[in-house]
Amino acid sequence: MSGPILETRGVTKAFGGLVAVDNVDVGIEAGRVTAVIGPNGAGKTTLFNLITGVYPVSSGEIRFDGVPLDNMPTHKRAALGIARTFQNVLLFGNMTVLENVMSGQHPRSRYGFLEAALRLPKSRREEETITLNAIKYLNLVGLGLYAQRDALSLPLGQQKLLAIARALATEPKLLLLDEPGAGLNRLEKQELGDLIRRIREMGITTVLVEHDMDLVMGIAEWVIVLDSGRKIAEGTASQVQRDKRVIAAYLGEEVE
Amino acid sequence: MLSRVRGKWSYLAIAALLLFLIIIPFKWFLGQYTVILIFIGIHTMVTVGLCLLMGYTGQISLGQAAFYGLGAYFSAVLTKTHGFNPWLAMLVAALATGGFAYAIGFPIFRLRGNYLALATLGLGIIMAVLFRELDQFTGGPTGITGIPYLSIGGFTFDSPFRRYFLVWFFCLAVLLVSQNIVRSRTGRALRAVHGSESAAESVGINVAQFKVKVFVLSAVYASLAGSLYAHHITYVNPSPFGFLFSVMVVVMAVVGGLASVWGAIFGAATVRILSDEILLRFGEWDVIVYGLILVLVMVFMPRGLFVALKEAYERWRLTHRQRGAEA
Amino acid sequence: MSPEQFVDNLISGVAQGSVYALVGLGFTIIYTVTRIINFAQGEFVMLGGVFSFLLFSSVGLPLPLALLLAVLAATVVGAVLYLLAIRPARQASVISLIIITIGASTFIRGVVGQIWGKDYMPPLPHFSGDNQWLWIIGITLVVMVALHLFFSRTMMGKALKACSINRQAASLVGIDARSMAFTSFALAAALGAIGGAVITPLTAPHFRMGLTLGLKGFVAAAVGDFRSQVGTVVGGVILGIAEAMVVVLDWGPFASAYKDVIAMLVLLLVLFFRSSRGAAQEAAS
Amino acid sequence: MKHWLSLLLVAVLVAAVVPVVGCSESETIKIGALFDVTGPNSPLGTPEKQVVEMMETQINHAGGINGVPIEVIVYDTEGKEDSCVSLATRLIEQDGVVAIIGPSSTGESLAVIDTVDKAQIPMVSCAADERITIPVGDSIWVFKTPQTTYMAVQEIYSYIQDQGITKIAIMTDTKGFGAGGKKDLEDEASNYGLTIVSNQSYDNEETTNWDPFISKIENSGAEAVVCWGTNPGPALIAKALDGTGIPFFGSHGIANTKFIEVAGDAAEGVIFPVGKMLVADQLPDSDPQKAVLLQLKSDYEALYGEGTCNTFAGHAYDALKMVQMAVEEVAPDKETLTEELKDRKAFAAKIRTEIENIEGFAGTGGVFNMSPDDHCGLSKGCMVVVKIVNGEWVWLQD
Repeated sequence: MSGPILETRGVTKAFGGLVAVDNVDVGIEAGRVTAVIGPNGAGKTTLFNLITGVYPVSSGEIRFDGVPLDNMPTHKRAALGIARTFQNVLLFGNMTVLENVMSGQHPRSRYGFLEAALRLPKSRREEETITLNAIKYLNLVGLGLYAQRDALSLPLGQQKLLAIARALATEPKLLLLDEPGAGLNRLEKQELGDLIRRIREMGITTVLVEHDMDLVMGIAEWVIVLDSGRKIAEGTASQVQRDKRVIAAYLGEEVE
Repeated sequence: MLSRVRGKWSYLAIAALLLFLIIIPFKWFLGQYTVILIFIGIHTMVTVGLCLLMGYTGQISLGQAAFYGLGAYFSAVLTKTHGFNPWLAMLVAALATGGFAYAIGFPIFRLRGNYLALATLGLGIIMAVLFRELDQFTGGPTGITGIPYLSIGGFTFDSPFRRYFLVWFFCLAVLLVSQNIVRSRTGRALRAVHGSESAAESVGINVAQFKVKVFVLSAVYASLAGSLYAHHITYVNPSPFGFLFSVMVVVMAVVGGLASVWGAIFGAATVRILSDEILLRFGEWDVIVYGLILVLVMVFMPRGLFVALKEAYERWRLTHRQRGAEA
Repeated sequence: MSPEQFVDNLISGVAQGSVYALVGLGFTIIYTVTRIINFAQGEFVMLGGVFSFLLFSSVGLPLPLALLLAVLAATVVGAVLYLLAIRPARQASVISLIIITIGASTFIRGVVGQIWGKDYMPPLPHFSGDNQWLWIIGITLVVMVALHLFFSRTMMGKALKACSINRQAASLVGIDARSMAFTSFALAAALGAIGGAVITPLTAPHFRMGLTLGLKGFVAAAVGDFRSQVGTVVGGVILGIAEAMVVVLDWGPFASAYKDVIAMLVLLLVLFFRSSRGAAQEAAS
Repeated sequence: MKHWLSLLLVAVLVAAVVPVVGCSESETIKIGALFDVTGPNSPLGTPEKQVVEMMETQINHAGGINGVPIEVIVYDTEGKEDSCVSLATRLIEQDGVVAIIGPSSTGESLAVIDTVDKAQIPMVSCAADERITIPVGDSIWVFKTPQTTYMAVQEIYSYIQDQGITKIAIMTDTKGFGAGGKKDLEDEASNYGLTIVSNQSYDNEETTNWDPFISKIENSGAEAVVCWGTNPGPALIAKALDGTGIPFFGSHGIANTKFIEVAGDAAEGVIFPVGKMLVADQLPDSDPQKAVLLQLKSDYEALYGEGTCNTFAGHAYDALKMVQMAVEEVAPDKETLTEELKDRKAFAAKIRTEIENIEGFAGTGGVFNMSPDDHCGLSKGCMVVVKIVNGEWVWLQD
């Protein structure tokens, strides 16, 4: 363990009068799988959006790898090594499965308009690397066979895996998964759990927002609990489960 | 996926097209159709730019006429009034138009969807008025006459026959460049922007920058086309660069099939040939029949001619193979 | 310029803007229900103007009846346009449908030019006295109130509104999206034709008049993002006032020739303002 | 079913591109015509097209030119410069015309000059701007028939000066015709002791709200308004001016019954410069144009209706007539004509020379005296000033 790869200090996000994230301090240990849980509307996805720079923070600071992120735009954060998936998947519907993953290699390749337009050797070399890497990540999530299918022709479970492959293709240090298990059946969830472990073995720090407690308990080494925008507890899975505030927050809420 | 027609096939297609284009002027087409083909080439260049912008990146523009006109007017003014070498003027025109597109690109692409459509429309309208009103530069509504021809060494492009090769050289260059871009990292980034802007950002694509870049590229294409227009007609006036041209380019792009670079030729050719050839036989009814055909094409081939033809061919090949297997 | 003149010109600008707004509302209604930007909207305006003239002058009907029938006729054309050109194109994407409306617009314009001539027709008489501008503002207000009542009080209006908010949800509760699309085209045609009919006493109707009025209506609707009826009306009126004021205030020697540039710039400013506010609101929701 | 339709469409496209094999070499004199029949200038292009069609029938009824029928091939340019150029090429290369009449507008005419110049086919434009034929050196192949804006400005200015008016407001269309007028109106005003106190431009197709323009004029202290444009702008301006008491002077762009119809009562008393067509019946019998004007008027109106004949039809009439006269001059009998038709290029060149030699031709626009230095051939005096009285044009003789 080499200390936190991501730290938030007093991060707050207010939309008009509504405070979605309220003075949250978290530290994500490098190399660990961390889960962020909490009832609906707790501010989990908003926290992700703040980390990835979709919204600017209202106050507070986010540091990644020791670098303050401030107002850095999303695409630069991706280049630094923050990747994510989305609750509603958001694949590129106008591309094949392989192309989706290839676009994930964007920040890890350099050639631009001019090299592309003239098909300079640099572009061909890079394109080869991009393709090989993309196939590697596709095989990692087990979709190698579907490389040439249209992305949206896959069933939901595989779409979610594809989204993870696309995120992995950016070669991140930190991977944020937003409800990766939602809508999957038991078997698929098991496979997802295995995949997340494999990703951990690759040395990538993973943070997931998840409602499925079995999944969380199975893979998360650290759990952070949010409620109404505030961090109410954190610890190992078993510590959190016993926490009174957590139980109170979940009372009346659906517990899967 | 059209852009993924694999290499061999598309190069075969390019070769066939080249052959076709070279043979055309020598066969019965000599003289008769060169001018129409010149305009098809010029309009294809503008349309390809819009295909990249609309079909690949998903950003609408109703103002391409502005860039087309800027190219034409820069070439006209620089060569006629300031005695520039036409090639230099063309280069300056493309750079200036591209620079202009870059400058307005960032504010314009803060807008999306309908607002973007309106802003580009406004751009087109404003430029059209400026072409007309800045008469100390542009010659006002009557424009600028006597623009020189392009020439290389002692060879002057002073006949339609010669200009035909010139225009199609540029047109094919633009098509090839576009095709290369579409199949590259950049092309994927553009389509990613179309697919989902949030997801594109999340994989490190600078969405705003790519939108502006492709906008600039489309402006440069249009500017080159405009310069060629000016040196072809040797005269510019405001009316070819108005709103109706912008709409026509959109029609060409959609008729050809938005998400295909080569469809642009089909689109430009269809619209041009319809209005300058086929519809002549209908006399005064030409515009009525044009409207009717446009409606029918879109009702029966909503994804454009290029896709419809490709699908028809594939269906034919499929049935053909089945029959072959049965025999 | 005397204050009276200034006020007169302001009124004329508002009235001119009301016409843009009426045309723009047609765009908005079709857009909200079908996501189609109907480039044939201008032709409904033209039909309203040309039919009013023909029914009044050539057929000799009394003016109110001529206007009413002209609007009805244009409405029928709008409905037929939907049935013959839009409805059959089931697989078409929105952009293809937009091109269909461009084709239909060319077709309608061509037919009218061919049948009733390509030259300008004389303006209709003013509805009464010399205050057509007031008539225009009045009629626009009445139409807007009627629209409001239609959308809030009638079954069909509510269904349309539901359809424009969420089509899938609307179809789940049994609203037929197709018949709503049909209604939206008819309604848009009626609005455009009213715009064309009320402006006819001040202009010379002819087969190409829909091009520019349609464009202005488009601009008005775009200010409302093709969704907001209030935004559309505001956009239209701003455009009308801006056009009048450019001429009145006369900034520099070329002001009148630059009318469109300045009107457009004013609108773009409104747009950038709206969109930056819109982005903030979007983030908040 | 659907792919059949696509194939069908492609077949149509291909069929259209592949030229008809073995064009019949029938003996006709082919003359091309380019008019804007459906575009923004369709009110001009339509009578132009109609008059040449009428003349084609007339000439062929009378046995053609020296026994050889003529064929006038008319294409609709839709007012588009690029279409105009490709249609001109089509006329020259595919249809094999020996001369071209039109186009209707200044922009199209200037755009097509390079094409006819390179192909060496004479063209007689029906558009007004001086730049089409001045300087002649730009292309010796281009002629034009309408009176120039400059002549019209001179006529109306000298009339206004005679009325003792010194302060005028000018209103000009932003398009070519109006812009040409604006320039000449500005340049010439001081020569006639006139001061322009208000100078506004309007978009003809777009403007419906004229009130702000009128307010400006009222406040400028102008004693008269000079409006340069084609319908409907001037008519609507005259209507809007009605009641302010400021007199309205127009241009030859309003020389048709449409103006009177659209302006209604406001047309009364409107004064404008125009070719003699409108007042043909008021001309003295000694006027060389009288006969030709009355003839055209009665022929045209018999075919297309009372009051339809206007100066635009006249421009096309003059153009075709000149080509006809030149052909007759080149080939005075059928044998020479048949011989000439074998070498089209040479024939076209001779026709050009003969058009340039036309002298004393009394057309509808005036008496044409072409020369190598003057490809318009009209001089001052071909225009008159008329006033609208009781919905009729009345010649205001000096």
